[in-house]
Amino acid sequence: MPEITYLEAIRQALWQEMKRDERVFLLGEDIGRYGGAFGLTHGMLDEFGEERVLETPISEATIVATAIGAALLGMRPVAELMFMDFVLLSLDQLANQAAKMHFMFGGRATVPMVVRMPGGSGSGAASQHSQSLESVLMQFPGLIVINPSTPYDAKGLMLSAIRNPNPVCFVEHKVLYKMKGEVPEGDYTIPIGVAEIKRPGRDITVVANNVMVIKALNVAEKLSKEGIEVEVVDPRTMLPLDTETILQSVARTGRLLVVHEACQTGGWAGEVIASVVGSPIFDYIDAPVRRLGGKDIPIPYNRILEKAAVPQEADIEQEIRASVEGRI
Amino acid sequence: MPEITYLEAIRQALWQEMKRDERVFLLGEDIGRYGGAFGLTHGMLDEFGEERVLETPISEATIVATAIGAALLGMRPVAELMFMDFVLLSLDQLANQAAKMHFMFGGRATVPMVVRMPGGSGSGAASQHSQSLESVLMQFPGLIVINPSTPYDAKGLMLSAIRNPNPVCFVEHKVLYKMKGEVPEGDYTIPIGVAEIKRPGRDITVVANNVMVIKALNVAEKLSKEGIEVEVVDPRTMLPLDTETILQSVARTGRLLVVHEACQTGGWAGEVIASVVGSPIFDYIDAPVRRLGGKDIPIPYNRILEKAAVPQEADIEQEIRASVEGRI
Amino acid sequence: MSKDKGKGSEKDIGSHKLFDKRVKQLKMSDDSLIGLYRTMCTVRHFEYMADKLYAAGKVHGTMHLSAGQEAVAAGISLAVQPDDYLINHHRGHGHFIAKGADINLMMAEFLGKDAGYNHGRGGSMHIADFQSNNLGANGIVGGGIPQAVGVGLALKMQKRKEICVCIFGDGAANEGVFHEAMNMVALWKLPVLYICENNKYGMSMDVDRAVAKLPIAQRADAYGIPWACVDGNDVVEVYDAMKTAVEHIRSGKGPYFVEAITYRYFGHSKSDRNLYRPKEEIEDWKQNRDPIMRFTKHLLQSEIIDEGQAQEINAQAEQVIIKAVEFAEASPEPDVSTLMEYVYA
Amino acid sequence: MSKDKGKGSEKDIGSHKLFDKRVKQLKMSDDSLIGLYRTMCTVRHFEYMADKLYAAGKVHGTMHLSAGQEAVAAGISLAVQPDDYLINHHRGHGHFIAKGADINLMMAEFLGKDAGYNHGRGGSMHIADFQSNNLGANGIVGGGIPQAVGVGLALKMQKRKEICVCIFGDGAANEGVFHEAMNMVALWKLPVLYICENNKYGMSMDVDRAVAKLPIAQRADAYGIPWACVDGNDVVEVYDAMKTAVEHIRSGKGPYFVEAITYRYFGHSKSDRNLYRPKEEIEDWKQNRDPIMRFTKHLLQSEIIDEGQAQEINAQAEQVIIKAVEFAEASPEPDVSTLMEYVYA
Ligand SMILES: Cc1ncc(C[n+]2csc(CCOP(=O)(O)OP(=O)(O)O)c2C)c(N)n1
Ligand SMILES: Cc1ncc(C[n+]2csc(CCOP(=O)(O)OP(=O)(O)O)c2C)c(N)n1
Ligand SMILES: [Mg+2]
Ligand SMILES: [Mg+2]
Repeated sequence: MPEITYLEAIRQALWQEMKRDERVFLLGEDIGRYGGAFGLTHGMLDEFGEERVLETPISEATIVATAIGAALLGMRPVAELMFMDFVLLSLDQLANQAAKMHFMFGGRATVPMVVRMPGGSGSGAASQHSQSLESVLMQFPGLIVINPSTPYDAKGLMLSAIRNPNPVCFVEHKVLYKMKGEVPEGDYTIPIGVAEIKRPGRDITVVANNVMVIKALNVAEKLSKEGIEVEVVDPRTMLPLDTETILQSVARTGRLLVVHEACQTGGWAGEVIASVVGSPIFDYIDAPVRRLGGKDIPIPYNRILEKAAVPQEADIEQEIRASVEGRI
Repeated sequence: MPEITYLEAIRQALWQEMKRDERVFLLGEDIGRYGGAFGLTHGMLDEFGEERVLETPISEATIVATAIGAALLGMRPVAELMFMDFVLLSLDQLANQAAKMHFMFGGRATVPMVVRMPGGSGSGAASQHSQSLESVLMQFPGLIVINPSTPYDAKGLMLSAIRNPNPVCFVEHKVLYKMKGEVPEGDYTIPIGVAEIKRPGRDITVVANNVMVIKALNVAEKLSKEGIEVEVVDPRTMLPLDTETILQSVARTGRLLVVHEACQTGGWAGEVIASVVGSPIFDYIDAPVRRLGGKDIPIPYNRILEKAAVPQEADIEQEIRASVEGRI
Repeated sequence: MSKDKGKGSEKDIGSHKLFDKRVKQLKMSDDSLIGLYRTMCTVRHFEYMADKLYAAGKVHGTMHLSAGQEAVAAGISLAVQPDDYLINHHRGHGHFIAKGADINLMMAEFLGKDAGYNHGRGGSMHIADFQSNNLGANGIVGGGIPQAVGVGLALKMQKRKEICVCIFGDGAANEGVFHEAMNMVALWKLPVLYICENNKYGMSMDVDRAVAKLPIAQRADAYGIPWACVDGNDVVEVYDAMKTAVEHIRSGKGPYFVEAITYRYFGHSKSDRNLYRPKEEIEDWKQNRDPIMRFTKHLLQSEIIDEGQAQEINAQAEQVIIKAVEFAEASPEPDVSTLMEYVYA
Repeated sequence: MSKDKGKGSEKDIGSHKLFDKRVKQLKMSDDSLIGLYRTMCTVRHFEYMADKLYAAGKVHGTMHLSAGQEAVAAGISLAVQPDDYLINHHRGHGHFIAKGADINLMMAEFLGKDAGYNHGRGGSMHIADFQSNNLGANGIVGGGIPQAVGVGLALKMQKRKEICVCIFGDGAANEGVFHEAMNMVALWKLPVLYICENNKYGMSMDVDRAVAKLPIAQRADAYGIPWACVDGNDVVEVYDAMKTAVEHIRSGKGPYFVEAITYRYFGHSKSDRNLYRPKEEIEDWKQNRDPIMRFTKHLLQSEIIDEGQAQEINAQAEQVIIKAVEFAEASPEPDVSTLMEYVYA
């Protein structure tokens, strides 16, 4: 299988789906000649033309609203918000409108649209360009929230997202864009709402998303040499969350650590933990369930502080050790 | 002590603080002659004049931004969003701007402002006028999120909110507006970030906010006759959350139920539960910790469905019984 | 059609010569005129019935009634085709009816019943009928304005002849999305007809205190969008403006903006105590500028219908509403077991 | 001052007679002219140094350089008072410098150091100096525009004489808050000077493809706000327009809107590969319309300074920047132990 980057995998999915389905089109800021702030849509303007790679003014609320209107008429818009942080400019359209239309209109409207948004810190872009807001989006039933951690998942989930009849937030992580991985050239989909065990292990379940999956896998690799076997579960879809897979994993390992970059307070780790401890599985738990989120601060500009603001491998390792060694 | 409504208590706080501190002013839609959609600011235009009861066009983002600008210049704006749902139109200003300014600017800017917003269901206003979004706001460090459940708390917390140097989201619940309670006429404050045990009890801790506090108290009253003593903890401030008081309560009772109207998935119950099970207190827990949130759907219009969408007293009672009887 | 009228009754309402002349110029058939009358009567009866139902405690939620504004809805509906798209706002009953909605299903939705257009999930503020390209009302003021960009874009991409009609109030014109959307429909020359129903108040806010420069329609200049501001209580004038607008759009020249000056009789919504406007103002509009009264007078003077016919049509309209209430009241509440439905498609 | 110039170099740059005449009309002293020159040189050196530091791997985050646009920042600064308020945007270095910021503290912030204005928390996109009424830059395009409403409102409430200057780009003018804010400053006659720095692109988006009708400044008409569109590469013309605007505002007549047409030399930010604009266009602006070159020529021709002085001032400006880099590099990183600080006041 060819190795391509996470960024290329997403582009490939968009490209192939635009070839396959002429209802699909892209819209957003600077997605044409510039190829988007991260170059993700590079080359697509030349291939598909201005009609299907539609550059917009800087008007985030109306970008999302335009996708809604077009989706209601049977198109399959894929909108880009240049940074996830800007979703706060369009949240009325996304959460008050798109998410609720199918319901409010008694099942008679469908809004098949995708909104891509790169989140996360690590690029020195400071507080307004580095947030991880997937937990915010998870609070709106009617939305689907996808958050891939690998090139393979990114492509397969993007194809599923575009074909899904609901409004999908497709959350990318900017630090992952350059990560390479094997990706089939052909068409394949990954089911929405299904978590994946990225690495099996008997000692502890680590649930992590996006870049934290990679960090957790690195730590797992390291600890494995000491005989500590970490199971890494990647929800892939944050909403609806596949608690079943998580529960089964925890039932096997008896230990749980949830890791995310989003600020710890109010972050989705709480959701996972509440699901686990509220279930019968809880009886199988051997050690306090733990979470490791980003610090409860805006992301700082300075690179040292920026790193310190979100979980690093050493932090994850420490948490895992504390759990398996029964320390609190 | 005089008995006044929750609505009057908030008005009284605004009124008294405007008398005391001329930097305080109100801004928002229809807050003058109309008195706001719920009549909360009724009479204030006549008392304080148009300059200090400033009616705005329907421009929620700029209402919040106006408060920010004025706060930076030393004013003490109290903005009203007619319904909490509309905060999604102004979340960039609230969460990307106000919440982060003190931090991004290295501690050199302060943004002393209050944004009032009535949330919650129960008035037949359907999906776009009934949300409980406090868990969304809790994910932005830098914000303070207040959510009173009684007239007494509402007044004391409002006075604290206006005097606080940070941006405060003051979340009201529209169903509580008509609730009466004893409220001192004079000046008093309730500390931000401090939970209150609204009713002591030895058998189970129920953490609930706004209207759910009242429902939990009713259930507690009822169960008390059967010898089940429910401790009801009201965080009052959602961010920063007083986990200490919650933990101590749980340590005493050994059981925990968290109740809120916000959609269960992603709601703040997860935060409370994660804090509890991640702490040493966890060793004292006798039964699975439970949560009872709103259904994961937009709020429906029909009154029967609307009621069924959020926890009612019978639901709370059932959860408490299940917990104390050790059922899952 | 002058660019900035909006003075409603200040010109001579009584001149049926002028009326005749315009009707002729516009080639309006008697049938179409009678149709307008029927639509307006139906809307009026719906709104008064809604108010009655509310007073009787039969309506749970909020509602926004359009009595007094019927000429706008009727005038639009005659100028567009049935398959043109409609994006409506919270004060939308009239527009739904004018678009040909099934009154029974509307009334059932209004009462939150399962037979309603939205299975009782939406209520007054969210009625929609996707089968007739009626994309629904919106509880968020201005929320539909930017969505019209997407509808217009899709119509253009799909090379279709339909247009998108998007209705909103004077208050909504101050939301940021108004600006974003105007810019984009103009840039991309989309087939969108924006209609600002200026009833002089956004809730309690007088349009003079909310809009820096009037008429609102002149804002379209900033985007190079052609516009008109018309007497929204004169159904023929509304039709005239809409016809011009629709022809412009349908010929591929891009968007158009029409402001219609009108007035609402009821309070803004159920919480309104009408403290912000003088009783005399309300009475003046009701007595002297009522769109149905004015139109009836013309129809009678021009002998398009006689008194008897007028009364009959009005009575028929009332019957439709009464029947709709019967239908709605007889139909069941949604089953609680369906609570979790319709969240995802 | 004409309403719609914006053609930059197309008029006769060389005419120092015209220059002399305007300088006289505007009563500009030699000192103030030399001050403008010094400011522009300083900004230019800051930006080229920033680029060099970035290339050398010393800058972690993103940055937006304003080389080519110096005349706008300089022209504004001469027209306002030091205690007037500034709300800046992401391409803000020039405006900070022109407002009199301490270059050492700016540079330290740019390099994320603890000695920086924001203790290294903000970086290039968020520099602020509240002590000098410099309310900071913004990473959200258009984010500051509505905040200016609040600053203007507070100034009015506090009955102060200061005004609020709010700067943003051509791209920002398409955000919804632009509309909301224009309407509100106009309604309430607030002391706000809005300045749209139109450098022809919002990132890669040509202003012609993003704005339905040009000049952008004409949008002010929709709110009854007076406006001008000027050659932003002619510092005297910028000053002239700003002076008129500031006088208007300071006399209590409400807001004013100035668009200044200019051009940026560097890419939009670090990720820019300049694929969206022809090299010749960049070269043309650099060779034929450069604001510093044009101004220098006038100063020399009018004998306000001679070659030697010009070079000296320029060299001094460069030294200031070099010293600032030394200062910034010598100052420590913020201590990780302070990570959780500054979240709440
Ligand atoms: C975003 C938003 N802000 C405020 C409201 C509350 N609200 C509902 S209708 C209304 C007035 C709207 O005025 P206008 O657009 O003129 O329409 P009208 O009601 O006069 O028909 C207001 C303020 C809302 N529903 N949505
Ligand atoms: C709300 C928002 N949308 C998009 C961006 C990404 N972005 C940063 S600067 C920029 C272009 C801004 O153009 P303009 O306002 O003309 O300013 P210029 O950069 O040309 O000085 C864009 C799209 C952003 N930072 N914020
Ligand atoms: Mg109105
Ligand atoms: Mg620009």
